[in-house]
Amino acid sequence: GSDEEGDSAGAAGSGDAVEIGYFPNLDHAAGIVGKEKGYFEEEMAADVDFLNFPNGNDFIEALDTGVIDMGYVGPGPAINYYLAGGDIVVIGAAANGATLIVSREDSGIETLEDFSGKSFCTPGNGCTHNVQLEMMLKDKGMETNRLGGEVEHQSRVNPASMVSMFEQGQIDAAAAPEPWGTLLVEEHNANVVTEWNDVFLGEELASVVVVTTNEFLEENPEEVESALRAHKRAVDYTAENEEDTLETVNDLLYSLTQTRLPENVLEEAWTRMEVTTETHGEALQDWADASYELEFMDDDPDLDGFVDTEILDGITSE
Amino acid sequence: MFPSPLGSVQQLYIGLFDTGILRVALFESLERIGIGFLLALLIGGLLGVLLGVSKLADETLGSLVIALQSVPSIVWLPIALILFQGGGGAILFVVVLGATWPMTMNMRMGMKNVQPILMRAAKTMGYSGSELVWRVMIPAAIPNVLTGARLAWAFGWRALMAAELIGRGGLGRTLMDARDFYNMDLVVSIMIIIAVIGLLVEYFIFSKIERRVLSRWGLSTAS
Amino acid sequence: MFPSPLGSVQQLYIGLFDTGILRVALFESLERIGIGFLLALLIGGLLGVLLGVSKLADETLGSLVIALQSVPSIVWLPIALILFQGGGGAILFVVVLGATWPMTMNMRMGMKNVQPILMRAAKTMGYSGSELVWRVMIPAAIPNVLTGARLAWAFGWRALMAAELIGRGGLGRTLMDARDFYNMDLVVSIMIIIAVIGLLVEYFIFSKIERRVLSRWGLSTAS
Amino acid sequence: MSHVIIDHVEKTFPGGKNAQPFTVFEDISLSVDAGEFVSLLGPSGCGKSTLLNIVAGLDTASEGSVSINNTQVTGPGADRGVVFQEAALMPWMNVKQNVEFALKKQHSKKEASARAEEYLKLVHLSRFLDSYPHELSGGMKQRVSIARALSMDPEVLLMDEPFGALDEQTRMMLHKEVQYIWEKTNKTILFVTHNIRESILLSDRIVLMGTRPGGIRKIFDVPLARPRDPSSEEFTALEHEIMSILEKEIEKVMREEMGDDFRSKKAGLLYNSNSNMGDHI
Amino acid sequence: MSHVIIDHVEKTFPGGKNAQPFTVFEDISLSVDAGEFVSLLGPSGCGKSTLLNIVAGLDTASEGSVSINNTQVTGPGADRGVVFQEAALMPWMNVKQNVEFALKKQHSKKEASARAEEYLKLVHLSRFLDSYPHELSGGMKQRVSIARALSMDPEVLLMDEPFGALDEQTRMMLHKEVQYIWEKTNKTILFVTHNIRESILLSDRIVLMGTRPGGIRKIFDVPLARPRDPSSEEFTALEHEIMSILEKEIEKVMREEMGDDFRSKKAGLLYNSNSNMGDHI
Ligand SMILES: Nc1ncnc2c1ncn2[C@@H]1O[C@H](COP(=O)(O)OP(=O)(O)OP(=O)(O)O)[C@@H](O)[C@H]1O
Ligand SMILES: Nc1ncnc2c1ncn2[C@@H]1O[C@H](COP(=O)(O)OP(=O)(O)OP(=O)(O)O)[C@@H](O)[C@H]1O
Ligand SMILES: [Mg+2]
Ligand SMILES: [Mg+2]
Repeated sequence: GSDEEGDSAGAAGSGDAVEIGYFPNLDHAAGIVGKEKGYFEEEMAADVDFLNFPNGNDFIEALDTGVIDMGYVGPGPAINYYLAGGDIVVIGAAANGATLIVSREDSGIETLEDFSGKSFCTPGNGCTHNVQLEMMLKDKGMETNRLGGEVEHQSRVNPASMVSMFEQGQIDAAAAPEPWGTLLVEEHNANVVTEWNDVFLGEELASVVVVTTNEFLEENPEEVESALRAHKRAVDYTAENEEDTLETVNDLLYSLTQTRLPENVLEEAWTRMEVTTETHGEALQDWADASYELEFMDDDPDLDGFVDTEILDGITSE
Repeated sequence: MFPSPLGSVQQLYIGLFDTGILRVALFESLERIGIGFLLALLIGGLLGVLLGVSKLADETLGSLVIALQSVPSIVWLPIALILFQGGGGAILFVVVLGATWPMTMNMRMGMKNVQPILMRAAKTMGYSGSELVWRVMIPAAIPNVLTGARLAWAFGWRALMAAELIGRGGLGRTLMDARDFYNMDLVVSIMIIIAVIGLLVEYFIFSKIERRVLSRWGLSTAS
Repeated sequence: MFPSPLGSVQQLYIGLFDTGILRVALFESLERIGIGFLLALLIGGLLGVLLGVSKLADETLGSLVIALQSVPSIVWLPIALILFQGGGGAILFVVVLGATWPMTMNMRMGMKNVQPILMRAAKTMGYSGSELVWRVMIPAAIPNVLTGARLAWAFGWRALMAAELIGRGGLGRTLMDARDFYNMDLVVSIMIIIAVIGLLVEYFIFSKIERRVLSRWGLSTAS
Repeated sequence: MSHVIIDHVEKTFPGGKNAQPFTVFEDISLSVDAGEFVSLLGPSGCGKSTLLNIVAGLDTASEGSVSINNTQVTGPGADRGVVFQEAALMPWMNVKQNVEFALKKQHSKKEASARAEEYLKLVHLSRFLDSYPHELSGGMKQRVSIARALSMDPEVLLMDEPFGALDEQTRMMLHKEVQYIWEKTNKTILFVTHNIRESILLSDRIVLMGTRPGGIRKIFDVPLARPRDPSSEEFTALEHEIMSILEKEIEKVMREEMGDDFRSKKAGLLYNSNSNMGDHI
Repeated sequence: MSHVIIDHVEKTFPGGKNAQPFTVFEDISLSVDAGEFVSLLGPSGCGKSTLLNIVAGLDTASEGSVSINNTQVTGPGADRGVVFQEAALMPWMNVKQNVEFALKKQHSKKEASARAEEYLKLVHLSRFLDSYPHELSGGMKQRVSIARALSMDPEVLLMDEPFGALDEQTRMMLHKEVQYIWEKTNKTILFVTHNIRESILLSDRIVLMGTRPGGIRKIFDVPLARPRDPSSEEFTALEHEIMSILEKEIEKVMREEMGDDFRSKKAGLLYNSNSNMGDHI
């Protein structure tokens, strides 16, 4: 929120600044680059503050309570929030792809057909990657134990924990976001079962979208436009400067966690996603329909009004 | 995104009697909290006795316990998963870690709070060592133990909700899923369940025992 | 992927003296836990007195507190965010919710545990009402209060770690980031920090006070 | 002018689930004049402490009422100082603080300190001002509690076996002290004791209580001039009279307790009422 | 054959940060024969309870040692039954359970129950078997604690003012009971009392303790045949002798306490040693 929630922003300690949320992760490279290179400050009239979040849920909560005004988030939480009646609008994309289906070295899973009787994990229950994998399994005539099927699914496995679960042989496969899928492959000899672009909705489905609230959009259209300009600059930069982008992301990770992801993992993971401003609204709808089909949702999802890329389209066509 | 009272009750009804997801989750959680609570009482009780009785244990083991107990359940979870190979034991482990501490500390203080004259009297009757602990110190500590048990119960639930994140069912899992899908009504209906169970246990167990203990100890007229 | 002791110490050093992220986070967390702990002592103390003294309050407010306290911090967080408009107050709110309960319950039992004869004696000296509470019941409850404070401290930390997820810095957030990026050495180094602070507080505050209290109360020779 | 009026007081403890209600005494009426010194005597468990507690406002009577200065007693107050049967000292306060605690409501800090020291000197505890209750002997605790009640200077003093744990010399010294204070300040004193001589030595009237059923058996006037001489004939005569009634009371209890055993060989050996029983103490 | 040997015992409490160490008594030596009844007399705070606790093994002597049957005392044990100055009952046990608790180590459940009832009958508490300590009067609590110690039937009985809170009739009854038990079972008894007559009536020897510095002042043999007659001449003579020494002890304390005040007007009024002081009680 901005105007009538002005003092809430004040409580957050930054006066009338626009608060932008993002995750410290590879597919948020556009946001990270935009922040680190100062594009947002340059483009926007108001002060900008950045808040990073560990997961989509916390991001949405922050958006819901006016802690942040806009930012980068996965499409799953955004869609769920929208369908639950939340005030959110997708004003652009930041990255597409970035889902990899991998299996443990000696799990005996080489192809999707081998999943029967095996187990897999996903970061969330009904999250982007979960729906993607389950949809593919459904095509092969398999269901998870959630629906009484033969594939065991364990959700809420935080990507980092997947590593130890693979090591201990607790789980056979994973629908992992990048760069974790690649990490499992490169460092722990996991098999790639389905490459990112062969996954359900693969290249089309956004991995990160830029969102704001309708309220903020209506009250601050100029700020949103400026922010999207900065976003566009950042996306363009990443496309042209892969090496520097990866280093910027890794630096940020280091500054938060004192750890760096192996460079080969980052480089490899970078090829499994597409940093772009191109928003495939129909892919989002297809994903939501799949989610409904898989009974993650109770009602037939209608994403009308969820995506509004008018401003960004205007900027890209300039 | 604010939950509505009516919606919450509706979700409660659906979850319990229609889809049954709350019913199933409730039973899973109840089993875990039940076992975890009893384990916490047992372990916390024993540990508390040890810390209360032995100065050496208090200064070594006690410090260790103090050091470890500020660590939140979400941090224990990955460790528990590694230790227990992801089994149900991991959840129990986290619940016990959350619930044991208040029991330990209250039992410990109960031990230290025993009127010295009672200990002396029992010693002259030939009681010593574990019998002294069992027959004098623990009974004398009952009022403290009650508080410890109450806290163990509450913090056991808290830890359980965090532990059930690992996705092996239970109310905690349902709670998180409800949060993920922004079904705030369902979140509230789970809170209602937890609260109602808390009240039932309070009325039918804790407060009954407390009333009996306080009146027998001659403390009920204190105020 | 198991953390190594050496690596943890290294991470600790880097975090404190090189990148400084642990130092910054530590100070943020310390401020929050400090304020939250004091608030919890105050609120929990007052609430405990109220519940211990008034049967009516115990049966109404007490039930409410019981019902609410099993609810985990992660569920409180969104509510706190709404209540406090996402401000730093939200974190404090969650910390206080976690830490208040043990203080409340121990203060409450301390009130109920006062030897009736001491209350009677004070009443004949003209003490009544709040003075009785302040001059007799609370001093008599000190051993219980100590346990309450210890538990409040530990559970305050636990709640803080959960609350700091909302992305306003602090050790909790660093902990989660470290976990998410599988820097287990850093996770352990944060646990070390929490543990060391716990031990320092234990040695320089709690155990000092306890030793003095127990010896003055004539309880130190109990075992 | 009657100062303390105990009017048809009965005390029944409700009893728990499986216990029956227990009536300690019924229909106790007694009026104590201002400045009067009245002793309560009676077998253990007859309700002396209970009656004192009701007058103190710490217990409520099941029936009847107590009034002081024509005001009905509804609760405790600093107008009635109580020496409890147990010492009832606050364990977290040292000796001096315990006495000061009773004075703080009426006196300035400095006055309270001086007064506390004065009265602790009176009970020979000047050397133990800084000691905590658990560091005191039984008699010393009792003396602190006596000093505390006396220092409060209340209109009515309720003393429950205040000298029970004291050696005879200290006891005699305190007899004099209490008498001195009583005469000088004209206090109304209700005094529970087991010691018949003590009661005759000190009081204007002696109330003899009995048990099963509990109540007042007889009230004796003590018409002897002060200071009283325990070896005088009137003194001894009164002593014997009280003793003989008390004896009957206790024999009744014994008979109930022992049932048929009462006349058995062992009981006979133990409970023969030999002639000098009355003089033992 | 000496049963209890107290050998050059000294007790010093260490004292806290600002308190100095406090020596209660030094160099106490006393040997008590098997089957002997010895009383300890002395002013309040002179260390009677402390000495008893050392013999019981509950306190440790700072110097010297205590042995029983030629075995050095290192801790408490069921061979020595203790009646504490306070009743020391477990609040969560009812009267009968409290006594049974002391018997469980030596007796079967059934025996313990029967024995508990027997001894509680002895102290007239048959009606209160199910009562909890907080429902008892002071004297009743003390009687439970006496019944508990007697029922244990220990070789050595250590009794710390066991009859202090009892009325004279109950006290006399228990005198007889204790004497009966003592004679029949040949117990060794160490008995603390404030009552000089009680000590003469019961004991073979009387140990008179003093304070500042604490220690044994004098040991009296009581050569009178039992049952003793308190009105006999020898009895009274002994009583006066003990009284006069005790008087000196307490006067010494008083002088120290009062300092220059001792001869002042008020003190003079209070502490005049009038001729019949010795007979008061
Ligand atoms: N809370 C209670 N519940 C039940 N009975 C009680 C309670 N308090 C006291 N009594 C009973 O009341 C009776 C009188 O007790 P009280 O303390 O007044 O006796 P007392 O005359 O002071 O005896 P003593 O001389 O031994 O101190 C006792 O028989 C006791 O058992
Ligand atoms: N824990 C302690 N610390 C310091 N001094 C103590 C402690 N316990 C007892 N004393 C002191 O030891 C002395 C003797 O105490 P004790 O209880 O043996 O006296 P007593 O002869 O039994 O007196 P009474 O007849 O009043 O019961 C007292 O002066 C007391 O202050
Ligand atoms: Mg009494
Ligand atoms: Mg003593």
